[in-house]
Amino acid sequence: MRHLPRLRGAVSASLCCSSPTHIRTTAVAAVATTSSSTKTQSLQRRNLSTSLPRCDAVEAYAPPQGLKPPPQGWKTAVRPDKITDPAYEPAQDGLGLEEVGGLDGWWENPANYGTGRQWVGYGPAEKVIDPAVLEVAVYRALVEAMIARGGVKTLTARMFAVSDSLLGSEWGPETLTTTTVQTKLCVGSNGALEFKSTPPEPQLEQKVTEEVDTAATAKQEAEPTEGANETEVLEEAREEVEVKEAVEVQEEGLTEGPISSETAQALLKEIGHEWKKATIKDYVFKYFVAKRIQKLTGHIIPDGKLVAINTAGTLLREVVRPPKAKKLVEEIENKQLFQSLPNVRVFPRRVTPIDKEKMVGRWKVIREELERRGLPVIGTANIDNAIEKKWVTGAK
Amino acid sequence: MEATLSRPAARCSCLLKTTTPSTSRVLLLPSNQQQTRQKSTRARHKASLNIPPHPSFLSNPSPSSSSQSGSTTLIFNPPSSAPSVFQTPFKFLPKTDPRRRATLAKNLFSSSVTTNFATQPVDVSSLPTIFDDRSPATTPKNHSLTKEDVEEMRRLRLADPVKNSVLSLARQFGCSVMFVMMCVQAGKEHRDKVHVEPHAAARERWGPKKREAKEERKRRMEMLLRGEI
Amino acid sequence: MAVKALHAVSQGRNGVGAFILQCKKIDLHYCDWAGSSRGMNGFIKSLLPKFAAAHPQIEFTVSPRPTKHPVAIGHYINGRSKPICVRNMEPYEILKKLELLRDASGEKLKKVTKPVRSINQSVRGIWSPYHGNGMSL
Amino acid sequence: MMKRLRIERAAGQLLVARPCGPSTPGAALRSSYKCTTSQVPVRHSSSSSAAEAEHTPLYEEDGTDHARFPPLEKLPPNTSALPSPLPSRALESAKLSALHARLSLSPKIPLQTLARTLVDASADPNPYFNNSSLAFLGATIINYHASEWFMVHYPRLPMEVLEAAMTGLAGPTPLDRIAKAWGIEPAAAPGGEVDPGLLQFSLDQPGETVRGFGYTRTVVDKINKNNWQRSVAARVIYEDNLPALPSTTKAKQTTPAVAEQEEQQQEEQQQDDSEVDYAETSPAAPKFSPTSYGSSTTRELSEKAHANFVRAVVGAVFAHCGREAAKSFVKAHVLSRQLDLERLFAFKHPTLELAMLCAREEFDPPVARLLSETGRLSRTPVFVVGVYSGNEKLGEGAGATLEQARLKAAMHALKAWYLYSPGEGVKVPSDVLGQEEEEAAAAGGKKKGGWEPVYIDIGELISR
Repeated sequence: MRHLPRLRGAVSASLCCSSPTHIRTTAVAAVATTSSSTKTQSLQRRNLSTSLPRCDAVEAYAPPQGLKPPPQGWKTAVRPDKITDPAYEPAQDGLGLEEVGGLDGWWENPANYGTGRQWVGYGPAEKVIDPAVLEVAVYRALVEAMIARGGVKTLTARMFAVSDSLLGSEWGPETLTTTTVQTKLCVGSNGALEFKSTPPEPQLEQKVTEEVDTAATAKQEAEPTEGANETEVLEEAREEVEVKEAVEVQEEGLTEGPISSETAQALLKEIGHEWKKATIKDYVFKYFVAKRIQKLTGHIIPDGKLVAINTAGTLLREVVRPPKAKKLVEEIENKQLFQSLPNVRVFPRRVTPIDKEKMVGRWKVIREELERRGLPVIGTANIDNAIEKKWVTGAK
Repeated sequence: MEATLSRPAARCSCLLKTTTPSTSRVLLLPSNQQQTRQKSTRARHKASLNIPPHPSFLSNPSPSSSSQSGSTTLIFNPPSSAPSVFQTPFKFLPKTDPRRRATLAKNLFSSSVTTNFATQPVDVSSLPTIFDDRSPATTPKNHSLTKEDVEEMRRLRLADPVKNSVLSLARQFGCSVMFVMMCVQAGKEHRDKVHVEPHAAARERWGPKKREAKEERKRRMEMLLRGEI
Repeated sequence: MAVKALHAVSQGRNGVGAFILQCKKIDLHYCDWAGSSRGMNGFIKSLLPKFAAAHPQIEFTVSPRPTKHPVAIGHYINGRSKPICVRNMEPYEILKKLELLRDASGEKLKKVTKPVRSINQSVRGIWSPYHGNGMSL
Repeated sequence: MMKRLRIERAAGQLLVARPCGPSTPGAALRSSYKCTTSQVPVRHSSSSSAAEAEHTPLYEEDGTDHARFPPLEKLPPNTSALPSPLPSRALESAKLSALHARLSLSPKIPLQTLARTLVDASADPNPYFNNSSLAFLGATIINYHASEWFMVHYPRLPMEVLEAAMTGLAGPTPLDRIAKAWGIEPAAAPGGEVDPGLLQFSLDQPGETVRGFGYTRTVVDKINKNNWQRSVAARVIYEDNLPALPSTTKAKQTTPAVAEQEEQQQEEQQQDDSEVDYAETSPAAPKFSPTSYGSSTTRELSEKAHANFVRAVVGAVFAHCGREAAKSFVKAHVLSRQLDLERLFAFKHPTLELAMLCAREEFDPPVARLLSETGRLSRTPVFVVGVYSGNEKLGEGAGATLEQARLKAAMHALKAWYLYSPGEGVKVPSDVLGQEEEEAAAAGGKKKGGWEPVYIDIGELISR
């Protein structure tokens, strides 16, 4: 019994972005009536279920920002015999006529969907592959996690307070990376990770605080104000502009992508290799680092592997791993399987009949002859398969 | 014979040739008269097929060696096949060939030879020769013919080619037919009259069968000379 | 000239003088997507390098054939080819099939009743009824 | 038939690439191909592959959709306008590498050279890129080894039969079959984009074949002009020494000097002109057309190209690995084939010839004797006749008539004479060639058994 309203609710929810308002209200009404008819049962279920009842969810649904309904209304043209304009001349055929209105291309236009349509991932869409950049990212994540854990007492509270915003931000300006990375980490007496100079530089403290603050404010600004869909058209337009700006701000943050490979390599020389031996045991710390790494590089470390990771070196190895090849050819290429075998030839794609003809040198002859006869070199030039049959039978 | 005819394939072939009275009679034989191999006859057949090995394998070694048990002997059992051309006769071996120098050769090629199917060596001269009057081996030889003799021979031949045939000239001068043919040549008219015209006239009379047979014979001779048959 | 010559062409005997492996090329086709190619893909990754290194006289081509079952095709010197579909096979099964392709001569399969054939003349020649020391029964 | 080899010089001459790089990019190209675009792939001969041309990132345009099917091989534009593949592509061809391994060639022979042996003169007329020079060298070596083998093992073979045996063992037809047994596939049409592991020859033009180097005897022109008849021996000396060369056109022919007395002169001459002479084959060769595909002409061209490839491989083995390797290669692939010499004889008057032979050799005159017979009066008689000289049987034959049997016996005796062989273990001259050098090097070492003079026959019977 529960499936029916859920289904209908889901359908209406998926349709709501495109359906006009009055239809939605009727749908909600229908759902309401349905649910009211089975009220006792739904109440019983309510006690068991932790989720809101379906009708409430549907009523609470708000369309995403900037969502536009498709153009409404049908206009009927005046009948030709009722036209009074003497200059009107009826068309003989539809060739020269202009098409007016309609929904052509409306659904495909992304501007009609607002920000709700745009999916923003947690990490970057494309994974960072460059090993040097990855190493810098891991190091930076470790430093940030150390700071967050309480390496600097004053920062801790703030860090955790705005941890969401920190996690939400990515690389930030390059100076931030540089200053973060210049904080030296070393292996402590018990093998754990430690700051080399116990109180890190006040510069860093200041810098990180600033960055965290700006990230937090940017996040707050970006959050959309409530009740946008209830305002009037003019306000809607204004808010749209705002939303776009906010998106742009976010996108600017996104475009502040990873540092270049050269910079990363220069930074790596400063970092050294000592920190890789340090052990990481704390689960919370590891989790923080993993999330930060995902945000910075797009590499997801699964929980199962995260449990097994005990040192910074293994963490680095887990992240700096060439991506799995999607095709067999790529894997062969990566592993250089047949590099030393001259009698093996690996083709990157299907060997077509034309390729086979080219290998034996016949293709140039075929092409020449086809061109001489005025026939298409590839394809059929929209000529039916059985054109000869047509010639023979005389069929049209 | 009957046993072979009782085979199914033989019976089929008999069916094909039913016009022949003898074979049709075979067909009329009642089935109980046809020989079939039974358990009772098996022993007989087996006994007749049980052939002892060739005597050469059983030949006793020489008495002196027989006293020593376990001594090896050489079994000479020449192949029952035509000799190969790659077995060079003793005479054709050059002087330097080591095979010629082997003493074995002397014993093998004495005046008496072992021929096919002969248990005892026979004298070569006792074998019948195939006479060929053109062969210089059988014709009397006169190697002392002078230039004048040859001139005389030519004159005679040109004068009367019918009377002075090649054979008669050879007898007259005591030389071989071959030599006469090498020395003298009859006129073209004579050749045409004696050799070409009568043969051509005879060929005209040949029927298709004879012509075919003659052509076949000619072809066979060519094949023979090419070593194909 | 007394003797005229006839013309004949020498006959080759593979293995006398030089041996040429009859399998000259093996094509391996796979699909990146389909599950029936899983064994083939594993074979190409794990076993083929060693097999190809052991047989430098065979030309191997590896090419994808999307949405088709994996196939190993042997091409032979006599111009014939022998395709074997290796769908759902394990890598070692495919290795067995490749060894079969390698060992095949490319001829059509036929029953071999006399495994030794020779164009050499027999040492004792062809039996003739007119020769040899016959024996009376 | 046995021509003295002076290959040490010839090999260097044949394999030498041009001493410096190609002067202009177009110089290496066939002149008939008009490449209008400036992006012309530069060809270097195989020895200078290090100085490889920089490939432009553009690929060759071939009328296909490169967005959907990117080219499998990144070829520079206008590659197909080249007459033959670039030598650098030889390293990438799996076919070529497999062929190299299949023939058990030494690693000293580079793949570029093997690729060059696969380019026939008809596909690429440039002698720096085709196999004509290697094929000439290989033909010389093959013919040398085949003829020395026949002459030592069958010293009495008549000239005609020897020539037929040579043709049957080392002529174009057997070499074509050898190439096919090696698994050589021909390219449909030669060009720069073709896999270098395919045999490339053109059916459009016959191409040129190297027939000789340097000196030409003046008497040859006279012979050709007057159309004098020549014996086989004269043909060997005055014409080409390759009885098996496929070209039979009676166009201008240059011939090598082989006579011993001419050697000094020849050496002087060869120092002067190191340029290769080419025999022009008749320009009126039929133009290839689709209808003529599979005709006798195309088959002949194919056979010639295949044979030249085998010769070129032998030449390449000689050039890179030396005399002994080339000899064992020829022995393994050419001389190991079976040829029934017995079937090469056709007689005219065997009895007469045998009588003359016996007279010449001072044997007793041959007598035909009946050895056994069966069914004389039946439809299928058999007579076994032996030919005797004195007490010794020279030959034996069985026939349906006495005459037939006698002829067969005489033929048998003659074949037994002509096919005399001193045995399998006899040494050929090239066997001791290396030994002598070794002994000379290790002077004072124990002698390993040097050259024993082989049997030389006084010659065949000449009758009318």
